Amino acid sequence: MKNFAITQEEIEIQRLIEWVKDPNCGAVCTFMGTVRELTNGKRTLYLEYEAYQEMAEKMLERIGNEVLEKFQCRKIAMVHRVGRLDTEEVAVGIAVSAPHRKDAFEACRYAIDRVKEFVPIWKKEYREDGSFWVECTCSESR
Amino acid sequence: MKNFAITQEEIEIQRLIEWVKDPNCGAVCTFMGTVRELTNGKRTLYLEYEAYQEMAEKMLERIGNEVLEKFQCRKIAMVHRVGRLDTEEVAVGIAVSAPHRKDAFEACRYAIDRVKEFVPIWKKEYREDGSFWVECTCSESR
Amino acid sequence: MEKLKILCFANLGEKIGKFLEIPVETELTVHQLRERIIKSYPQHQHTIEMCMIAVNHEYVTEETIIRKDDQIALIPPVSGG
Amino acid sequence: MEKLKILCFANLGEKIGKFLEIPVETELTVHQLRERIIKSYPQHQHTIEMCMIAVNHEYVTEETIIRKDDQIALIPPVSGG
Repeated sequence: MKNFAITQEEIEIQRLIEWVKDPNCGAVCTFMGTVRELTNGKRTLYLEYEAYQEMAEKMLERIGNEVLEKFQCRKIAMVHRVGRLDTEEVAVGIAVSAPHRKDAFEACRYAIDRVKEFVPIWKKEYREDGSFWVECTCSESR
Repeated sequence: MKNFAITQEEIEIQRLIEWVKDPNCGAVCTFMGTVRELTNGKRTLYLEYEAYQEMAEKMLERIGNEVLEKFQCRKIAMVHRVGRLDTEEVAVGIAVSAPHRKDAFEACRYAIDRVKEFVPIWKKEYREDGSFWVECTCSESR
Repeated sequence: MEKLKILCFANLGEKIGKFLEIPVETELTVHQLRERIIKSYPQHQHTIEMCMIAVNHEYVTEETIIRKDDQIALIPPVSGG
Repeated sequence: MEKLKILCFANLGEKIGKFLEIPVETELTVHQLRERIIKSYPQHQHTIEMCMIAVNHEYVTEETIIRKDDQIALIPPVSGG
């Protein structure tokens, strides 16, 4: 698995952490987007994620490079899963290392915001009463 | 291991993540403070951490409860290691789950700031040219 | 006569298929291509208008000229993460 | 005559030992205790003054009254994380 990847497999955050660990860093921040059971009081059974894989991987890498330029951080890894995901499963994992913690947090948060803004990935939500493609809610859905 | 603990053992962040995972959360943020090799151009060989264990565990728990009250988050786990740590090893691990990512990031960052501010733990730095107890640099040392 | 191949995703992919072929005679812009697709699927005009268009894995503007071997994709509002 | 047991940590623990016993005759405040410790270790006055004092695992003010079974600790500036 590359450190900017779309994958069908379970995301193991520890592997992302191993990628970004660096002797010149004192801080690692990670983010995991997980499948929430209840959204606005409605129960989600599971999600199906679809990606435009080649483009999505290129954009993850571009966001990664942008983050490394913009923040005082060293390394970043970003993986998004596709296919069927049950509640509590990890849909996206990001890990960032930085010499100082402030930069690690800011870089990680910026990275997930960018992912949700324009990486070509979509989720379809399955509920007891039917299914639908989720519209972009980039500002804050998770 | 409790979810607010001082430990001699390696910190496995995955265990903290398992503690905080929650079906009503869409976000998990973690922070790891790792031993940095270079600080202001000086090479660290290793660190020794000492804690006032009973008080430190109580204060971790208090910070955890404060975080849960202050932010829209669900669960938090905080573990600090003591004893000898080599470079790249994890000294402190924090994991926070929240329905939304903004709160997970803010809660996690607040938690580590508080830990560095007043949990009774100290580190002694060993360099080629000697060793010394590190003075508090709460504002931003990592 | 050439055919442009176009990838569709998510709700749009379900509605009109994941791979479209649009016959074209001359060079055209992204804007003109979008109009052509809407003409073929008028009942999905709104969905098509909501899409960004990517050419060779890059989001492009409406004025961009499409070349025959470009990989074109209609990108509905994303919802990853 | 009673003895208060006091825990010391980090640089202070190395300098004056991890467990002190300070004999006291009467009830005293944290401030008075700190003065007593400084009197016993005048060469470490600055280090002792830098410490917070915890009683039963809580940071306390200088006016707090110490009771005989309290667990007292001198807490140098912390550097965890």
